[in-house]
Amino acid sequence: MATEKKVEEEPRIGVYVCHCGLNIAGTVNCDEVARFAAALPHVIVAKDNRYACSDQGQELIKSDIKEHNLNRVVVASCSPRLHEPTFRKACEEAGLNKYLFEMANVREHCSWVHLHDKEAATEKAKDLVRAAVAKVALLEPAIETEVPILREALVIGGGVAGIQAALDLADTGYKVYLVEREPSIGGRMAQIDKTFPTMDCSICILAPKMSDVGHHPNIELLPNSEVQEVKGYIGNFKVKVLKKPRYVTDDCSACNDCSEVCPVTAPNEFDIGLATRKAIYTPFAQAVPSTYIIDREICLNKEGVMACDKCIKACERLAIDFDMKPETLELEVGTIIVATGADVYDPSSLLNYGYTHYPNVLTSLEFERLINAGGPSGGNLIRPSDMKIPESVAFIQCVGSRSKKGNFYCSNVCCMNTIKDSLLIKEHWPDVKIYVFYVDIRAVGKGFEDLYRRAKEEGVIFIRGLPAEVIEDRKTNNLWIIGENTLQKELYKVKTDMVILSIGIEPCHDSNVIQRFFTLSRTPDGFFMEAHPKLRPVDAPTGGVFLAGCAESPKDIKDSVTQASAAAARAGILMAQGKVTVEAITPEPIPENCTVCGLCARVCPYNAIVVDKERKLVEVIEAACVGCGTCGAECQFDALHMRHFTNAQILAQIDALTEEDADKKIIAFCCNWCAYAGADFAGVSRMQYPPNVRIIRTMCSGRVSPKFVEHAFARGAGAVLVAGCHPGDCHYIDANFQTQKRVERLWKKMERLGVDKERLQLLWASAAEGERFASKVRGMDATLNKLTPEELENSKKGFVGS
Amino acid sequence: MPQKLWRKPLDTEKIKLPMAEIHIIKDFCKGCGFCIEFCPKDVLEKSDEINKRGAYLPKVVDESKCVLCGFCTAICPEFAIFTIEKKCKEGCENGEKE
Amino acid sequence: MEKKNRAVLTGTHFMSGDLACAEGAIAAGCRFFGGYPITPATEIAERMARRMPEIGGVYIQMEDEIGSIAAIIGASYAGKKAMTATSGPGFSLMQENIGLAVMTEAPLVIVDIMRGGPSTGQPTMPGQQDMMQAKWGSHGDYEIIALAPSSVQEMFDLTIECFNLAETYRVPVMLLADEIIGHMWERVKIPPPEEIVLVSRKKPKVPPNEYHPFKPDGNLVPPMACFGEGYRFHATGLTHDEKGAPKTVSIEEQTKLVKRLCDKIRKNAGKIIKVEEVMLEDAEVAVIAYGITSRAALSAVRKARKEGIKAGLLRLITIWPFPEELVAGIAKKVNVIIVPEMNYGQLVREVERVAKTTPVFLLSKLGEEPHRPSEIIEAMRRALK
Amino acid sequence: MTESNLMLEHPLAKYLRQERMPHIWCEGCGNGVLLCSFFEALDELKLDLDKLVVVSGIGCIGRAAGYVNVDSFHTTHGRAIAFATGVKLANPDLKVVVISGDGDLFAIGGNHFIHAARRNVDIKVICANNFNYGMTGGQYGPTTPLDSWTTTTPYGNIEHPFNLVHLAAASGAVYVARWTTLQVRRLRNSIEKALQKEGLSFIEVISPCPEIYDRYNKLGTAIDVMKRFKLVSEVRHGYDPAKAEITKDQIIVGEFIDIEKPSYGRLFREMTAKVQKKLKGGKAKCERK
Repeated sequence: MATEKKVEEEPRIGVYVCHCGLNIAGTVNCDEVARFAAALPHVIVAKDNRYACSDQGQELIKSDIKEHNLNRVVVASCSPRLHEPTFRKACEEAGLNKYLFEMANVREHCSWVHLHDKEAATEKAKDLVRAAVAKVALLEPAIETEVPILREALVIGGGVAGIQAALDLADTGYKVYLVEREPSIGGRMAQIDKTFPTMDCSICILAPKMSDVGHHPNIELLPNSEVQEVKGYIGNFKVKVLKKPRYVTDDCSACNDCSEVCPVTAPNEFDIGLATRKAIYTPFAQAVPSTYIIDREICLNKEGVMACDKCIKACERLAIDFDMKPETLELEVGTIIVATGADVYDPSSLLNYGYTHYPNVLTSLEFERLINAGGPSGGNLIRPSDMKIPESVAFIQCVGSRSKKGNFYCSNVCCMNTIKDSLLIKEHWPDVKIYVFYVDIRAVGKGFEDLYRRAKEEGVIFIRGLPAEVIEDRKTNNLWIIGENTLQKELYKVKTDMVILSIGIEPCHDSNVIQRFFTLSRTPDGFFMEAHPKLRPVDAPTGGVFLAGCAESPKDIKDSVTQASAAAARAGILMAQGKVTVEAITPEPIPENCTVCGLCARVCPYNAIVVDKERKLVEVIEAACVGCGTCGAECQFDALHMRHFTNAQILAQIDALTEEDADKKIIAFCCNWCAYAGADFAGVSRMQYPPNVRIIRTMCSGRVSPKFVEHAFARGAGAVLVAGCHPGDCHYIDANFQTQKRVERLWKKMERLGVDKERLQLLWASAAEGERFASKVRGMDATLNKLTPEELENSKKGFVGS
Repeated sequence: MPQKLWRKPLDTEKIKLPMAEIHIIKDFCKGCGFCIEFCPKDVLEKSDEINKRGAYLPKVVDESKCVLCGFCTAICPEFAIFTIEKKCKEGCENGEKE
Repeated sequence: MEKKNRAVLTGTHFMSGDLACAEGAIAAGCRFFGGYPITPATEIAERMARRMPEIGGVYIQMEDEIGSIAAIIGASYAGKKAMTATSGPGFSLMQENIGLAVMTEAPLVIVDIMRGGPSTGQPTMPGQQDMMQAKWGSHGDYEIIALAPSSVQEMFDLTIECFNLAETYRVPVMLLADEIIGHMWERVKIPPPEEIVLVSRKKPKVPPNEYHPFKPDGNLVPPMACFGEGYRFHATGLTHDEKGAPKTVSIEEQTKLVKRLCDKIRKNAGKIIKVEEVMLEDAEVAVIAYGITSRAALSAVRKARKEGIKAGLLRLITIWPFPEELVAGIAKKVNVIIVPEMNYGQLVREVERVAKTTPVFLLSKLGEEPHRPSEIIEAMRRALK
Repeated sequence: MTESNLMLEHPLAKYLRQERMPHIWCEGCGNGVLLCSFFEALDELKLDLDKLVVVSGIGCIGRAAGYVNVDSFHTTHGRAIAFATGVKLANPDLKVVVISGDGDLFAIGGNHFIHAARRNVDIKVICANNFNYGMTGGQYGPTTPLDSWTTTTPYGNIEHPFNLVHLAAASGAVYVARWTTLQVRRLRNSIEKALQKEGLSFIEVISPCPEIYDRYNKLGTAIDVMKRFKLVSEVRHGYDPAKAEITKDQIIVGEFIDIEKPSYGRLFREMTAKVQKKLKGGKAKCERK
């Protein structure tokens, strides 16, 4: 294509077909494939070897590069998602630019999924190599650009995770902004009485960290504040934070004189309403900052009219200012740690447990405040109905967890928390009878099992089988617990003075806000998804953003702190480097073709394209662009050169794959993150499907330009599959929304041309949905079989030259 | 969702708010109604009692609701209303009157 | 002693009437001057601006004469002996607050160096045209005291007298001097302080709770407490009772107050009034004059005697309250009265009023030139025909 | 308790000349509220009432001087500030407060105000602004809004009103604030501040005039007007007084000016000291050679 950059020198390609032991060679005739490859244009050497990824395998490639002075390399082996980095490195070591390397996935996409059809598999392998060679010939060397990283970090959420992350970063020497929605940092941990398994006082170990945050020269604490807007990209985020007015200045000495005279009371959120606070208050004794705050919702002073000024008069330091206004701060940070924590499950919807109807049914969180020495009852285990110490207490596990009532997942901490609580009771009131109704006790963790054993030794009665119902005795407010003991297979009816519902952990009710800010994805459970569940557990898929604490999944304090430190370390690495390289897969505008129509900018999910109608040019913000390529697909004028996934390269792949028996083939465009990975997963799980599918990898299904599909049909392809992430889960925010629109347009066009729409399929398949991919291919195989020559001709003609 | 706070706090009994004594100087009142309108606790309402100047006097609906913020005194153009804290005997709960 | 030396410039000086007036005020204990520049009284303000800081007094140049008099009423209530100085136009502006000073019985001194009017008139020329305004300028019934100096020495002496009268009777007192006296330079003898008689306002003898700010004692003048002395009283320009409470509709209070405000002057007129009588015992023709004209009148009377005309002079030092009985007495004895005035006939009306049947002749002079003795003698001759 | 000694129980009783209560002001008039805030400020500061002088001019609020239980003077129309100037300069130990109306202070008395502010005489001026001359039955004045109906603007007011806070600031006042009679606490704070500050302080108090101006202009009852204050007033401390014009739908309130500047009295005393030092043969220079 005229618009494509010409490769300066003749391509000299080396092809290496890997046996992967018998993984590939067991099904594919590698030697034959290698010989086939040798005959392909520009191929100088083609070899097969046992393990291309082994040191010898890499050495072979390197020496060939030097010896035959190869300038392109193709390895036909496993999925590029696995070993592309390995081979790219080998090429670089041999002095070859890593972008001049291409892989043919003949294992996950071939040998493993066609175990029983060696011939077809071999033919498919040849095709894939042909396509790889065709593409590699057109590959261009590229230098990855560098983006500077601001050496300031934002931590969202001031729970123990946020606190830890902030302290780690600050101690490393980075400036940290810690944004907390509540008036004080501390989060859930501050509410909890003791921690398991060590049983040390929660606030006692947290408070020092809190005050460190308060005093740390590198930390700017922004309590009572919320993130409003996030712009920018890795290393260069611009964040708007709304600092809500406290109506008390930093001159406050927390003497409590104002609170003393304040005539308005309300239930204290910190004590979950078990204790009272005033309209001017501090949530708890160890709050950081200690500065008081006025709850204008209940304060008598409304709409700028000061009905009451008792606090103002009481405040010797003149720290009260009712005229404070909300401020919006604009922060510029290089990295962001999301530690927004979680909510607790609200059991009032479970009518059978009677929470909010029976005074003596409490949640485990309420219990924490109740048993806490600084709590409303001064640490006395009293039941709300009569303030008496109960003779028996029953814990009900998995309230809101592991059930269709509430959430399906396990909330991770409730078992140990209950065991801890039961021991706390035993410690002070040994005679109190304690029941624990559970499904399984999950004591997986250092010292957990030991604690469980202790509880049993202390005489805590564990009954397997959750209660069906809790019934209150109206006169005594005592409670009857009815259910089935699933071990003894018998019904139980237990009378108790008090019931503690061991409530689960839920994603924050407003996680979607944060999700939107950072284009994160969430698991079906609703917690934030990490970049890789095993290898990048604290990185968010969005560069420069990291996850810590319960925002990512329910976890205990120890895990939260661990993850926080990890996140801080990951963020620290970026900031230490001070720069980050972005893969050279971003588009280069071709001014001579560009009409400055602005369509590309409109479809870019990252606003990475700036259209300057004045100066008649289109600019790509390298650092903001992640190379999804949906702009390239949108451009009608070949004015965007999608590096490493150029039109020419992809068209060449299509040509290669449709060179023989096109009508018997399905050309499948798969996005790197979901569909392609799904296909890999099908391979790993050895799911068998017809061998006639040929997968072309693009970063995003959004890259699939209609012209690719049309070209495939024009070349006589039997069918075409476009596959990407599920809507909403797109790795590129919503780029696959463009995919859908384009495919729908194509379907319309096919209708007009009288072409069978069945032949173009759209598939949403996640990385875990190998079977979904496989079955799709099976389905399409059927359509292929009923293809008539007329139909084919029709589509060829229809799409030729379009 | 953040927990709904449905319970009567356990320390409700312990929290002592001052109890008020509300005085209206009937002869001074001109019946503008500021005290009624702007009382943040809606302690007052218009009565049908008329003073010698022909003004409809305010009347106390619920003295116990008064928190002695003193806004009625501050907003009254006639110096006709004021509140004083109720004295209560030693150790009396919630300031019962002597 | 240093202070004394600084306030009372004991000794003989050659100075203008305006300066002598200023020095008289200072010697009288005036420690507050509020004024506004106006010819021909400006030199008084200038002198005060220079002298007040020297003796720890206050000088303030206000934005106009209304402000000036309001300010000195305030200063007077704050316990200072206060004064302002002006001329016709400014005097007119002051009239409303002269009424306020009368109503609230504020002791203060207003110097009016009279020039030619009406309106802007002849700023640098002499006149005696404010004689009636001084008495009737403000609305309502009231009495004030006005003195007319006829020499620079009197500018000094009478200014002191003005303050003494003001303090005695709690009333604004006016010094009505014409431009010539104001600008004329003469020898002035300033006595040592101990020889200067000073009067200060009566202070209340009762405790604050019993004090009624407008309750008079013997001579109809209420003792005066000042702001900041703990008496916490209220004063108003409205008709008020003895406590100072407004009485805007009471007939009794209105009658009682207005009468007292007038009577405290009328009933004490005998004590207040000062005149100079020259050769009146056997006089057939009496000349009644004041201020600069009285000097011409005096030499006229002397010359006339030489010519055998039995002439005598009554020089009015006190203009208001008008010395009615004195003039009436003289009128009985003489055949004819001549009143030379530098106006078109003002005080002559008062003379006619009391002279009954005795013929009274006005010898009017307007503009720059004061009367000449010859003119007055000529007038006598005509009168006696 | 009987009415009379019930009055004695009133926390502000001692600041009031009780024998003159009830005052002459109409039902719902803001003057009483202003006076009450003034008393509360005195109560806060525990000022020596023997050293406080209240001066007022003519108009409804002019009667205020008669109700305060301190040395007080009710001057002629417009002259309160000039009188107060005399008092303050004659006895610097006194705190002098002028409480008067918009017409008295800014029409007939406008000249005295701007010059007192320029000189920075140490007096406190509290202006009750009810947008018209109430005492004489509702004629338009220097603050009457355009188009308003008064007995002397029977076809609507065609004069542009003063923006008093701007005028005060431009004239040199060291402290300038505006509140409505609804913001009594803040008003009290401002009065406290003013009383403690050296120089001319000015506080404008937007006040209902239910029987005259508000009725003529169909603004409803005093309560309606007060509610409207709540609706339209916006607290903006430090806001440019020039931009703080009062409009139908906005009354910007707050502390606009709070600066330090030596008062006339202080400068005069310093000058006096120099002069006397020189007379005693000291070296100070007080006159140009």
